Amino acid sequence: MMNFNFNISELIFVMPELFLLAAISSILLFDLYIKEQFKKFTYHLSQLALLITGLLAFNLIGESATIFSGTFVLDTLGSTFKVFIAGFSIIALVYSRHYLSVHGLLRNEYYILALMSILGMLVMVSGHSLLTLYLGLEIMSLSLYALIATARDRAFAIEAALKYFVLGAIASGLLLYGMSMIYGITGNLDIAQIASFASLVTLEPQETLILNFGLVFLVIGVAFKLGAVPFHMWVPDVYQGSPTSVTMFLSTVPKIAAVALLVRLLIDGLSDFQHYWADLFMILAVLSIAVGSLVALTQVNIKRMLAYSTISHIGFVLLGFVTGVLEGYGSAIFYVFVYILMSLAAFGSIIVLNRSGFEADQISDFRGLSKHSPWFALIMLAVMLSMAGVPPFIGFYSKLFILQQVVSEGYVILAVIAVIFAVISAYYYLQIIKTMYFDDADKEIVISAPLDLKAVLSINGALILIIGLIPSYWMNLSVSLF
Amino acid sequence: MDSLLSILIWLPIIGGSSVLLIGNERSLIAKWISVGISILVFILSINLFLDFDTSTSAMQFVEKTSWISQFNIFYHLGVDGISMPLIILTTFSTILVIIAGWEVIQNRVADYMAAFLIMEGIIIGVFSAMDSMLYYVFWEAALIPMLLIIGVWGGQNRVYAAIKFFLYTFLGSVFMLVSLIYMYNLGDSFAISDMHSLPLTLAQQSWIFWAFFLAFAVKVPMFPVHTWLPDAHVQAPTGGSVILAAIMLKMGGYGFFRFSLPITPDASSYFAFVVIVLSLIAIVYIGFVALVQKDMKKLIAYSSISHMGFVTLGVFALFSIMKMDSSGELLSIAGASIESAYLGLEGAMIQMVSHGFISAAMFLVVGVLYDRLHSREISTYGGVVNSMPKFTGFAVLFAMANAGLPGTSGFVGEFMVILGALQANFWYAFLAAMTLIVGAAYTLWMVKRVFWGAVNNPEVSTLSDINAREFGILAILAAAVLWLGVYPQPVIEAMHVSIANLLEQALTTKIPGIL
Amino acid sequence: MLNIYLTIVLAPLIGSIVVGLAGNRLGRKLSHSITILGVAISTILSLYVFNYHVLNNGDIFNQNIYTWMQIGGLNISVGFLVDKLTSVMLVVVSFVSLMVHIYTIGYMHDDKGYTKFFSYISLFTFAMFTLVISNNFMQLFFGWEAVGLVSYLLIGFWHHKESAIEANLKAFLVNRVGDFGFLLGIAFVLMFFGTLDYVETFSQTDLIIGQTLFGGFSATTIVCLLLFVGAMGKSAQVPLHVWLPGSMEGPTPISALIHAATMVTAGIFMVSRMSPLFELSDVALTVVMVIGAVTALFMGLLGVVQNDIKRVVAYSTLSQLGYMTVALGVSAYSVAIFHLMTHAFFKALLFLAAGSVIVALHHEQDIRKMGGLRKKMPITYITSLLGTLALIGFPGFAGFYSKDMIIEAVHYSDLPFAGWAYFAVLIGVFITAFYSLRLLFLVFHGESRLDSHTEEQLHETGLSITVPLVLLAIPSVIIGYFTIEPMLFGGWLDNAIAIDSSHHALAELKDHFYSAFALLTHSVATPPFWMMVGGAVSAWVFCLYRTDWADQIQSRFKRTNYVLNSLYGFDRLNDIVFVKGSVKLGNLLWKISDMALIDKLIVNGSAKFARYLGLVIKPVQTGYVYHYAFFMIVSLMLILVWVLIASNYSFFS
Amino acid sequence: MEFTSILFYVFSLFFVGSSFVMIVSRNTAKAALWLILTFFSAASLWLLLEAEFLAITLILIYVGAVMVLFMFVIKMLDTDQSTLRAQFTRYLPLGIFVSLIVIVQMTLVLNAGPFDLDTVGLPEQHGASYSNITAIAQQLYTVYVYPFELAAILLLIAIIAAITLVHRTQVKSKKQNISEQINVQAKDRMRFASIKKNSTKESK
Amino acid sequence: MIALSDYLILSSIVFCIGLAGIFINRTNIIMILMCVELILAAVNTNFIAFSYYGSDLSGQIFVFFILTVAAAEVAIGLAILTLMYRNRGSIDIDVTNTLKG
Repeated sequence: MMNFNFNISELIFVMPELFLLAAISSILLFDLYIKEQFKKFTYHLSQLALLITGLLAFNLIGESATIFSGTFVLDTLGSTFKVFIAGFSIIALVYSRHYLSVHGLLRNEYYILALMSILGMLVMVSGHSLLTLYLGLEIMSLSLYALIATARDRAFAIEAALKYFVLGAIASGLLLYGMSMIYGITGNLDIAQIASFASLVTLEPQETLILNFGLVFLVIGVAFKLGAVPFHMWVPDVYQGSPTSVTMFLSTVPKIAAVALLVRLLIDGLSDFQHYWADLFMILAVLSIAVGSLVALTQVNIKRMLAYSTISHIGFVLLGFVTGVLEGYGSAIFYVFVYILMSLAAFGSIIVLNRSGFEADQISDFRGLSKHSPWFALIMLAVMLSMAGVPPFIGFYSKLFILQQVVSEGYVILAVIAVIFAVISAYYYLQIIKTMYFDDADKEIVISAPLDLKAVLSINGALILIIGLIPSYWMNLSVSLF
Repeated sequence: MDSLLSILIWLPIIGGSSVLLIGNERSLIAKWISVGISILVFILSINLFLDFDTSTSAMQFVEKTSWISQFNIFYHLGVDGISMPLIILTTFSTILVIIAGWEVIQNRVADYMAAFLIMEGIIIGVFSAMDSMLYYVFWEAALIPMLLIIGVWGGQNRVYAAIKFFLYTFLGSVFMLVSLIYMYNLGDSFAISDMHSLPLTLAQQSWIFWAFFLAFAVKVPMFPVHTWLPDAHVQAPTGGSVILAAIMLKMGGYGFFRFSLPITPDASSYFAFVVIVLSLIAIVYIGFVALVQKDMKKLIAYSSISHMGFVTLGVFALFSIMKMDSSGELLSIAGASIESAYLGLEGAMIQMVSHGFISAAMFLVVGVLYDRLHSREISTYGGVVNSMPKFTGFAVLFAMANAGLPGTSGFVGEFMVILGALQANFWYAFLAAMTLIVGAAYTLWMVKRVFWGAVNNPEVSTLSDINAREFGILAILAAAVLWLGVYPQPVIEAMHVSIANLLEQALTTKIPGIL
Repeated sequence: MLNIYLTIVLAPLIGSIVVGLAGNRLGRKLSHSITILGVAISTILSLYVFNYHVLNNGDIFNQNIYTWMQIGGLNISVGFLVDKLTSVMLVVVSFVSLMVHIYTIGYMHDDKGYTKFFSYISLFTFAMFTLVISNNFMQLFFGWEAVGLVSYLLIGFWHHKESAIEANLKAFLVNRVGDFGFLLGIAFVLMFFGTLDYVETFSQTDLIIGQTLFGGFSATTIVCLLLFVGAMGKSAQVPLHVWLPGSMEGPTPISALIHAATMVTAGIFMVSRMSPLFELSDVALTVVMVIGAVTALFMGLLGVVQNDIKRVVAYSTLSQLGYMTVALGVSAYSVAIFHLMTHAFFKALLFLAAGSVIVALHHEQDIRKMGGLRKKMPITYITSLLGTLALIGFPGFAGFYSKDMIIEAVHYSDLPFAGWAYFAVLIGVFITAFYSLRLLFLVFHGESRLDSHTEEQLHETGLSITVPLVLLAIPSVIIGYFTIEPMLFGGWLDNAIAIDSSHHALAELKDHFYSAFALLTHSVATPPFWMMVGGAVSAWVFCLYRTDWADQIQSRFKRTNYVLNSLYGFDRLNDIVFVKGSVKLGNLLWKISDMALIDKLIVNGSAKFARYLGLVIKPVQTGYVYHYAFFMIVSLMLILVWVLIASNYSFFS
Repeated sequence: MEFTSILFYVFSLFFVGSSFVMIVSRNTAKAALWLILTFFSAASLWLLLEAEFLAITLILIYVGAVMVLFMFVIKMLDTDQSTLRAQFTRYLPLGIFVSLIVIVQMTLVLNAGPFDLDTVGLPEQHGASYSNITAIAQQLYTVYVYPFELAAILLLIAIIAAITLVHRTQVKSKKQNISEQINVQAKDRMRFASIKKNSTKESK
Repeated sequence: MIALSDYLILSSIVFCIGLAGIFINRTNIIMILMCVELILAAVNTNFIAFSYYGSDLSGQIFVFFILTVAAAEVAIGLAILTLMYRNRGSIDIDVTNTLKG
């Protein structure tokens, strides 16, 4: 039994979560009692809350502590992830507002639920026990299910929510089963304890087997959240069905949380079993890259296409974890950040095309964009090329980093497979470019997006190039997290 | 100027970006700024030639700063005798295409100009990068403006051509990426010079060689990975075709010089025969294919493939000419002199520069016709000389250059390569020399059908002869073609020491004890 | 001296460039003045050079002008080698060229491309000079191709004529076939000698002696044969002769200049220049001789059935080139050059005379529609007659000496097949006489077959035409007599040509030679003379005396006639095998291999395959949530199976 | 055999049996009832494992709240049972196959040793004074205070979500009635208008 | 004596029944949710058994939270189901495949 000693000053380490929770509650109350004309400030308050949360987390970078009897850990990785989660979420919410308002989906619960899910992510990031990880996961997931369903008049969205929910429930059931096995063999829920058990040299083969057995379920749980093949089936449907703002949200920050889950469970906890889960990931990675690339070729809905593209990107992320070295993990983290930056810009570019009564989600909606709005076409061009891994955009460096690690660990064949599919996937990114640049517009494209969206999107797009030109700092940062 | 190369790279890129910002509405300003920048860059690039030290094979105009510390990647630039002519070729061609697009391009003018300027900077980057990852970044980045140029300003089937171009070359180059990474992991450096001295076993070299080969062969393009080229050329606007033929193809040839030979000398030697066979197929087979083309641009595109075959032939014939013994002494195989190895390599280089001029000129010639009648079909024309005598004069000159007539640059490279190749093997030279016949056949047959003869299409008789702008461009090219044909020595002199150094590198085995 | 040589070479070039670029502005008069001035300067200086080198035994001039390329130890330069051979060639070329320039004023009077034409022929003169004055193989090839280029441009000068542009393409391509071999030959020279300089090459012939190629073949033979292939192309030897008759589509002055007097003899010149190499290989010489003999005989035969005035002359050119080649084959290089020179004059004369007729008849070229012109065009007639006599080798005329010497040289040769060659050249004399006189008779004698309109307007052509005719007629008559001795035996060419002692044809000639006059007097006792007379008589019989016999013979020897009329089928063979064959092959390669196999199947096929795979996988995403769940569960099961198997754990132990 | 063992087997039988009957049950409402039985047997098993608090919680929360919610929704949505049960057997073989394989795999693994009686043995029995609830509470409010707070957030989310989603403000959805669409008659959608012949002429 | 493994095997059987239930009742979303509950019950049993045999209470604590989560999950799940019914007039899973491919 764990000794309990709690010091109130330790709460400083939980400040981001605590603050966010407090902010959520306050905003909830604010929203409940405020007059109708002030309700728009909920958005601003939410952004402010995220900003402060991010700053608090930023402030904690460099600190490390394990508190709440080991259920919560604070380390550089966690704090950095939190900063990124907050930061990316801010961007995502900027994009969301326009979409929600032009489609009449704007309800303040949306922000509440988004903040809730972000809270869940923060919890996951800092979870240091199977229990907190699970709870964080569920906080995030349940909020996301609800977030999708907030578009309650849209049959698509509901269908997406339902699919996500049902599959998510099954997946968390499987994850739990794995957790129970891990718990059973190690007798502990605490990640550190699990790690010390797994590193025992006196491990019986049967014990190894059972750990391995539990590990499979954990991997499945993680793979599901990441959307890796063959646990990816929810991804395209949910991406397509959800309101674009939710899709954007869904495709970006939760990936950090999912990676955090992976890191906590498999690297912090079971790094001694690395070669077991790396083998699994290798298969998942190759399948993800292949299936994602191939099926995306056939898509006409851009959200769905991006969903498959996400799957293939996730394959690359997993490749980084396959390597089993810290730089490799760092490369995966870098890839995730890059992917999120690109994904935000991609969905931002879709959202910027939305206007009252017009839902832009087909690839053909981009037709002739370069004529009507050369700037946003240029951004989308950069995003697509970046996703395809064409230098000098940032997407290239993330792929480079991953491939470098993969090759340095001797998996040259994996690298070759990866690059071949990268080329295949370039085709559908080019398809977008083709639509924007080579096709003529059959209808007028009106950009009615507010200035803040345009500005943020521009910065977002510029970052894809600028970080591409000077990626060194971010690479170092990613590796330094481990 | 310490940072001349950086200026050459970034001036056009920044200039292009600002042209982009000027916007398509103010096209005249955009045009003038573009042409100004391109001329300025050309003038600056002349400095490379003037200040070039021909007595050393070391890199010159070197710049080096850390870029991506994670991988020891440096922003490392420099030129030697191999890259310098190509850089000047680039700056030269860019002026031409910008002027060539002056009145012809009506749609998105500023974007068009900007694309070419940005491409210029990127390609100069390719030729001057001394760090392989920097090289790769530029190499791939060059695809982007070209993709847009083909896709936005191209012909009927432009989308297919643009995407095919992109994917094809992309596919080729990703393998190069993998092998670069592989070598980085062996030597912990992306610097090209470090890769040159990286010890590699034959097996490693073979894999790396083929990975590079794929990248470069697609770019060159070599048989059988050439099929993107006709499509790309046919669909690209004139300027695009010019840059594609004049410069982008050279990136592949340059790659052989810079990477394949020095990094994988043993594999290059081991597989030289395969490359030579493919080159010879390109020269002969593609020559016959060019013969039957009905589309002028396609014909010239195929002729480009055929001519670029000389480059690879010249490079790889080396291994049948010379070898190095264990004491580092160069020995000849079958009594050939070391000069013939030089002939091959330098002929290949000259061929690249010359092809840059000639293919540019040929595409411009087709462009002039296309601007008037909007047809590239040979059968549309006939008797063009009647209405466009001046133009025909240029066209015939360039056609002759394309057919390798002495006195034009087209002759020099082919002559040198054939001379060199014969010392490697008679049949190499025999098949390569077939181009004398086949090349003349397809070029002059086209000339005959387009320029000579009676006017069958009434529209042809209404053609107006070239205007001053077109005359100027063609005259500059004609001068270049003739200059290089009559007096190639400056170029040869500039590259000779570098080539000699390369020769030594290429013949120095990386596998100890193999001799 | 260098300045003089430079002036000789560059004067026509400058004229050509000035007129070429600014011809329209300069006007006709100024244009032709400038070019003629250029060539005239060259001519005068050539005579000076001739005087210096040949008559006064000046030193050989050999100097590089500038380095074309310097690669390691290999220097390829542009340079001048002026020796006696060069001097002779310079004179011939410049003189004929000057004549043609002058002639052109009248001939091209009505042509739109007047100034352009002058520019071209001046350019040609320049190119020819570069060729003959070269001191290395590269420059030789340079000039070689340059004359080809101008020939191409000039054959297609009347570019509206489909036949003209067909012919120039054909000429260029056939020449390219020759160049193909030539270039390989040059490459071998470089390989064996490490240099392309003549002097250096010829001074180290021992480097190649004894070398073998392709498992046993003598390297010398191969190199010489390859070089000779070049000569075959340029000098129109069978089977690369097919372009020459077609080249008659060009204006007559260039037929005279390029396709009779100078360019086509470049091959002869080249082989003479390479004599130190050719002398090393009897096999090569034999081939040269046989090919020459074949050309001399069979091409002459074709002249018999031609009805186009220029074509008849063209076939005669082919035949005469064959003679020269035979001479080369038997190592009588100086004889070949001698014949080259005489032939240049009288053949230029014949062509120009033909051109005169053509101009007078408003570009009518069919000899069956002529006749009886001698009264209307006396100067043309007389000069033609003189030219014809020179051609058929009528004793005393230039052609007599040169041709007779060739026949004699063959006679003395020991090479295998020399006897056969002798027979061929002998028959050739008969044939030459026959068709030459047939031409003369049909055009100038007999009844006029002109239409009345032309008949009325017919008159002698202008001064610019007749003056060159006269000026060319003079050497055609006398030059043989005066130059045979110094040229063949007096050392006019001796510092350029090397003859191996085993090839004694020339030596024997020398032994049997007493004087030009003696030769003349003895001629009636030689077979060639009687062959000539026989030919002349038969020509008279068939053309003037009993014209119906010709038809009878034609109808009796249908098959022979067919063979001759179809030009031995060379054109058809070329058309079917090379032209159509290439196109067919090209189409095959393009459509089947390139488009279908590589592009469609492999390239686009793999793209399609990827898409197809995508389409195959896509339906897995059915949209039914339970399928997704199944998928997850089945995957779980499979992963478990895999993990349990991979964990190497024996469950049943 | 000990009494607890007998109880274990009995409850296990109920546990497995009722869950099996639940999944093959053709009626959703009945299935829900079978599920309740399953939970009861599970709770009983948990009692055997001295998890009294959780056993009670299971009954209270699951049976008392969750299953009621299920029943409520089942009845409220009143689903058409016949269509829901269509193609019942289509995936049955696959389901049985997969499940059997997984069972075999799991059994093989779990039987492998570490969880044997020999290895693990029985835990020491707590005395009568031992209170499971106290023990859990002690842990919950000390060591697991953080997760406990998280659980609170979770429930808050559930509340917000459920209200946000289901709370009707106004009906904006357009739902598609398939049966109405299928059963539509031509006469409902088409009207034959009689047009006089001369009307066209007049309009000219 | 009842071994730990007996409990584990028992729960794994129930777990698999849950999985099989998903296959069998594929068209009925409520049934699928109930099958998930079955899975969770199996997991819970696992945890409690481990907790009991390992004399470690944290397993039971975990179960407590699983129950909480499950309750919240069901609430949200059924809310979504209700929305679906409102939108489509049916919760028949066969009509919920507008998103596919």
